[in-house]
Amino acid sequence: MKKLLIILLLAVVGYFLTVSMSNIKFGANRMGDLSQPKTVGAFYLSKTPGELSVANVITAIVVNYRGFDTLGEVSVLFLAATGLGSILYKKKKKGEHIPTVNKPSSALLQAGSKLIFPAILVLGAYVFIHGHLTPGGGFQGGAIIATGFLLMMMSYKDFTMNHSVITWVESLAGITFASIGLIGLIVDHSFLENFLPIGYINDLISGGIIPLIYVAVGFKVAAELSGVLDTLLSIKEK
Amino acid sequence: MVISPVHYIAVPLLAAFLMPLLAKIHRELTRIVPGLVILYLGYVSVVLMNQVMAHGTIVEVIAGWNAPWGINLVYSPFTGFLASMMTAMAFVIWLYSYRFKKVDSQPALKYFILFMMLVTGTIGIVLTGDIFNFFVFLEITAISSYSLTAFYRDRDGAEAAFKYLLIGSFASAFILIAILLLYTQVGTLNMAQIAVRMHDVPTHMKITILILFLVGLGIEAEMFPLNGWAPDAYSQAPSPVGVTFAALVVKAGVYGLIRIIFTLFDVHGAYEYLIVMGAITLVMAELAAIRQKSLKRMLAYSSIGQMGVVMIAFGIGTNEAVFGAIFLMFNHAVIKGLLFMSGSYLVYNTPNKEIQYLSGYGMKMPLISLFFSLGALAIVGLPPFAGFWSKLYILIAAADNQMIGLIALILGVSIVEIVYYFRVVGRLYFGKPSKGSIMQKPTYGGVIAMSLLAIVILVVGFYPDVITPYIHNAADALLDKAQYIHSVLPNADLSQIQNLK
Amino acid sequence: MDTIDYYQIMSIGVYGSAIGLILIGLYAVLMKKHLTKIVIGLSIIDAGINLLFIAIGYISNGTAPIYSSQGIDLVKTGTPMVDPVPQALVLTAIVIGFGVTAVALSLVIRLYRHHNTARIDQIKSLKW
Amino acid sequence: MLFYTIVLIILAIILLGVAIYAVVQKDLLYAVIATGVISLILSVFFFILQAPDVALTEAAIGIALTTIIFIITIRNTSRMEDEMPLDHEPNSESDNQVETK
Amino acid sequence: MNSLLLIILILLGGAILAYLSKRISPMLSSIVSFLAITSAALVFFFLANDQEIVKISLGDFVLEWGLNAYSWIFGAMVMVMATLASLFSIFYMKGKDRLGYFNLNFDLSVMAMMGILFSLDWVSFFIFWEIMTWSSFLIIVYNGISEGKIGIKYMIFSAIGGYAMLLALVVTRSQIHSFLITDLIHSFAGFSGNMQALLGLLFLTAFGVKSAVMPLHVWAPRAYADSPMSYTAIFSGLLSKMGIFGFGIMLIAVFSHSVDGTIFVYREVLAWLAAITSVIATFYAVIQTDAKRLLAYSSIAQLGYIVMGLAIGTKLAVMAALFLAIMHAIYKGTLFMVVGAVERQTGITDMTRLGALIRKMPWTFFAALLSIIALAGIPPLGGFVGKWMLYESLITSDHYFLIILAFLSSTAAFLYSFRFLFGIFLGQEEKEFENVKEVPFTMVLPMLIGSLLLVVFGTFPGLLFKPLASAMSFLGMGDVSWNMSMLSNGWGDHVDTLDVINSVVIIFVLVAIFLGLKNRKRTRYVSTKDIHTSGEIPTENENLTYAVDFYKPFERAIAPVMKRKMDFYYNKFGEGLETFFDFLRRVYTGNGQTYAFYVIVFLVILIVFSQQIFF
Repeated sequence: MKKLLIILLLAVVGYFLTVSMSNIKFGANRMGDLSQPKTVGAFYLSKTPGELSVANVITAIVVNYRGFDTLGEVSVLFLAATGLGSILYKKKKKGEHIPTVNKPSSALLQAGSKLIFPAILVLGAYVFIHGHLTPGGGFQGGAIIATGFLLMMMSYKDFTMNHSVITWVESLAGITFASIGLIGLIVDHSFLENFLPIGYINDLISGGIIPLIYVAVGFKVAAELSGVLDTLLSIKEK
Repeated sequence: MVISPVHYIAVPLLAAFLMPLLAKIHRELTRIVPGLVILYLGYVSVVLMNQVMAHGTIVEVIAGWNAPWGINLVYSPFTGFLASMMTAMAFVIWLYSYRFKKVDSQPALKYFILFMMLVTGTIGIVLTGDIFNFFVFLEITAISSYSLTAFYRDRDGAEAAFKYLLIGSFASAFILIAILLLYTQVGTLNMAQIAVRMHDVPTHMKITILILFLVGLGIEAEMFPLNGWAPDAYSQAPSPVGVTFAALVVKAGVYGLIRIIFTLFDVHGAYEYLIVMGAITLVMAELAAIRQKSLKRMLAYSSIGQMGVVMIAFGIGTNEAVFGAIFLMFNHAVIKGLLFMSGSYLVYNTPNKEIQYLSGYGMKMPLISLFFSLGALAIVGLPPFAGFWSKLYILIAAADNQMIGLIALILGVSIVEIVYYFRVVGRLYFGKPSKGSIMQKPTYGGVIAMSLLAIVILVVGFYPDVITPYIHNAADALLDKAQYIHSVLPNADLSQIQNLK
Repeated sequence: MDTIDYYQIMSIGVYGSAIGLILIGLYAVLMKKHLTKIVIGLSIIDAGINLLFIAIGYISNGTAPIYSSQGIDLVKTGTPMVDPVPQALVLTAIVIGFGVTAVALSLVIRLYRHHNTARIDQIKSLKW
Repeated sequence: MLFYTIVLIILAIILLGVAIYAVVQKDLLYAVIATGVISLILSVFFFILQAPDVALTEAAIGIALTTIIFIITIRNTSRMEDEMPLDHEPNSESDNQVETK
Repeated sequence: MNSLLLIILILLGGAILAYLSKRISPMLSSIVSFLAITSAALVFFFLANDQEIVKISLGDFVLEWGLNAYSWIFGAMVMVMATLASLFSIFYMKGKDRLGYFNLNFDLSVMAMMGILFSLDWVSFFIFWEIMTWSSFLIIVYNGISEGKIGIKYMIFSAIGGYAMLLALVVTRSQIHSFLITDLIHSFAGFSGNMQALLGLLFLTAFGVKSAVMPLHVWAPRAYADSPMSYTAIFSGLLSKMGIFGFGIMLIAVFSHSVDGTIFVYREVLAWLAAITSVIATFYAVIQTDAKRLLAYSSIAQLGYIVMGLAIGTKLAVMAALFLAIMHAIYKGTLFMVVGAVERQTGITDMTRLGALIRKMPWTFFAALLSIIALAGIPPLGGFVGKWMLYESLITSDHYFLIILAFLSSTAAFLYSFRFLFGIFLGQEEKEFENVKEVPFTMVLPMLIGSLLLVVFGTFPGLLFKPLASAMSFLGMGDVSWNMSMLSNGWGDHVDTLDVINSVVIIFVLVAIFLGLKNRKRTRYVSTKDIHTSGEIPTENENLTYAVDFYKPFERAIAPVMKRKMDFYYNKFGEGLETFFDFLRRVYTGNGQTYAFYVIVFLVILIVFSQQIFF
């Protein structure tokens, strides 16, 4: 009975969404003329190569035009890690180590992950360092690095994340991000203002503060995600 | 460094990132630093409010991209007033939670980080001039609220937090869809630009988007059928967090709602919707409050009910009504803050925080009981306390609009409110003291915090003019849509803008 | 063979699956009793919304908004790029969604510890 | 174009099928894997829709991390959806509980 | 400094000082409170005049205070009685807990009353009205009887009244864009009929609550009886008069500008309600065994007379009502002080257990006697004059049924007057009370001053007629002819009250002498248990004195009327509401999914009705 009612309700919601989406033509160009931008999308596409020298427009948006969102986003992740820590907080006895996995993994997996781990780290670093040139960036790279650590945690019973290091990396990366913003405020009167020379497009060193911020974001995301995983994995099993 | 609105966001964020390191230096720093940061924000508020009162709205551009291309913060008399109010309340709450015993037995570092980010999130919601940035700050607020609700890690805290999270996720989903649809229609995320282009949007799309916003933000603003999470979250969160919900978070939700209705959209019926839903919220919440056993839950319902009055007043939409509404928001923050703070000390050691155990606490905890009674007198709008003036303004505005039935409703519900508040006050002073109840001595910070709020209640009650000039400016700023758009987008074409009220 | 047909079919596929995901997620949240299932539902809703975002930013024949070294002139040549803004927003939304999911799951663990059940209809001790 | 369209339609059907499977499946582990599959298909979608950045993010976060935290949760709670409430008292976790007296 | 502002500030400062000085000594707190009220009274009588206007700009409102002939009378009454009560309070409250709290609220009440009287605009009127409400609430619950249920009842009714007033005044403002009372008076006639009816109803409700008119009276008996007696002296005597004050403004000044039918109906209905109130309350007073309750019901009955007079609205009736109002303030204040004195010395107020205190507390008895005589309306004292005028005005305005009711309740009033006097002061002596002594001088003094005032005003009602006449002419009600001891009635006759009074006094004295001589020798003191029981030996615990079931036959006679108290219906209504509220509460007892379900349902409702709601 309740099922029927809910399906009925959802049918209405679905109809509503379908009707509203049917007004939005798929694949239509809503951005308008790029030379005289009326929409933000067009503006970003037309201005990015010239004014920021960043090849990846999305990176330009995420880090520069809407860098403030990204700062918020990084804080959300930071908050999630903190909140997770506080919700699952448990006083640990000194020196107590809670194994992340019960049974030791197979030797093959252990050896394999040991091999692949540095490669993952390098991949992650590559992704966020080249965030302004190619697809990818701080979030993706950070997530990839966290996956690497996850792999280690899963395969080695005794693998522990060094909490102190995580905290340091996390904090320093966050501080870097916020400080770069504040320097912009001091130097150019606008928070997160791009105060460095922008260089030439498609160079590794181009885009002013954008790569810097993305690297900071990468470290921060990596540290936070690893922290989250570590917190979750070290819950004492029932 | 020039003082600018972005300090409200950047400085607490910087401090939050710094705090894990500071904790390694000295544990006490984690408790002190948030206070210093909020104190600094208070200074920023004073400076900026003076500027705003003298020269009008400040628009701060982020990353050097002028509106509508980049994100901007709008520090108008209205948003500035709310931000300053939130900062002040945050400082009081910080004082209250400093060395708050129950919080202190938990990881204080995490508590203060979450608390500071909660404050930042709410202030960000109010200040931002970008709709997606609004969403991001909403999420910051939401995640820190969820975590703080479950901060005690007891059974009911987790339950309340999960309910909040479930409904809160709905809210973010709806708001996201609304932003998405809005973007397809206007091709921008800047609120002023959206307001300018709104008249080109077909009406049915407007309504569709508006509905999604109304449901999403209604959840944050605790509108009636959407507020099931609120009583649980208020009552199970640590007391300082309960205060924060009442004083900051719900204000941010209401702000979002009225910003959408007043500035972004020009749809007929939205104001009437606010009135009707506000009235329903008011009635449902206050009537549910009267049967509550738990003090904090009762306060939570009362808080929801007051938000209903705020919505009604905004829905009336005349300058006087908006003035009353903003005044009530201020009063509610202060008074409900005092009630939550004193109330939670009263029920500190009682089983299930129930009212029936409070008999005779007036003798045992005279100061706290006095604060509670003062709050109770003020919140039901008895003169000469702060709550009276806002109520009077709202009623006058309603009467000028010939809404006599509505006034009767508000007043009728106020009687209910009087009943349940005075029941508690009567019990506090005149019940026979129960044996063996252990009193909790409040911290010095707590006493100072409560005294500050009590003084504000008395001062505003006896001499409302200390606050009314700011509120008048705020009301004017909120209602003057063209002025808002002009200050953000100086070159915008204002001819098409409709002001429905 | 005009391309319009393809886009219409694609639009049904993309919009349909996005709305479908949202509805399926909502169904899970509203009907399923297990807490983890509810969180799964929430993340499915999120996925649907993200897809919807990307879908509205798509432009027929568009390319990814990344300028290759020789492609700076693309602005003039007229090969359109897809709208980058929704993509940037989705990037943010995904990360936020992850944060919410993580907090939700930690609450699930907490609730399970306390109630020894993960059925949402058993967890309702807050009434008064 | 035709190729992409066909792929997309097929994927859409699979996507919805997997989503329904994720919802109706009683074994949560399978359901969680199914959510991972949803993320996987989504990232292909994103790729087709010219959003490589998002595809990468969805791949890293949606497929790997979200799935893993779900699995950890299941490890710490119950694996089957229709588990009935147990008879014995909920465990009190006295060391964690806030003092109420 | 403006003397009106000064009065308010003295009282406010006194309140705060009294609260703070409790830390030093509880007694000091009471003394501070007394001094504050006394000095305010001095300022009021010697400095205040009707030229002074206070204007305070607050928010967007201008609060205006001033004094006029009408408010001066009430002000004088408040100041005199409050001074007496606070003097009485010093020793009455000695040794009780939380005196700082008590005195704070005591002074605040007095301040609020003065503020109401000074108010020239509705905002300040309402502010002080509500201060009066909550400060009196805080005192009602002070004794802690039945855990504040009475307080809640009082608060509910006060809130109904207060909010009716608030509604009325915001509606008034939306009509005339002014909060001044005089503006309402002048423009009321110009309102539409519906508006007049609405405003009239709201204002009458507001004042009806405070003056305990029938359907709104249920809070009063217990509230009066359960407060500390030194406060009840002003609670029953003065606070209720604020309702009368408001009724005066509405019924005389405001309504007289309207000749509309609705208002006429209101007057009649109000007069009837008031008459019924006085009859029923009198009946209840008769069957009470507790002296406090008896006086409380008697207060309600007397207020009924006063409201009746105002509602009739002829010159004589208004004069009678105002005169009675002042008299009531004095004698009821004195009587409550008497009960307070008895309570303090014996610890009880149950008339079936008390008795024969006449020898122990002669001065108290004296004050009680004079007040009771005034209350019952027996000629020598003030009550008589008022009642006489009231009856005459009822006759001249053709309210024959009302006069029957008035006579009925007046007659029944004799019953409870006698019972009060007898139950406490006469009868057989109890062992229990052997060591009872007279109360201290500071408690006797206010009682005696009260009695003295009664004698003076009873003998020379003209003393009061002068200010009353000017008050009435201020309210726009022509001149009333009066003389120092002469009343002119509607038929042009003159009645010399002095003659009436002299003759009654002579008779009274003669009877007293006669009785004294007759009984002098035969006086014999017996114990309570020394009674004839027709062979049955009473057990120790049985109380067989005839103070028990004093008016049994009467009770039986009026039983049908008393069967259901008004309380009963209110309680049933309240229970029904609570059930309903409990049902509403269940909306919020779901699990998380329930709330999610609400959200979706709400969304669907909005979707379905979107075209109707938004356009």
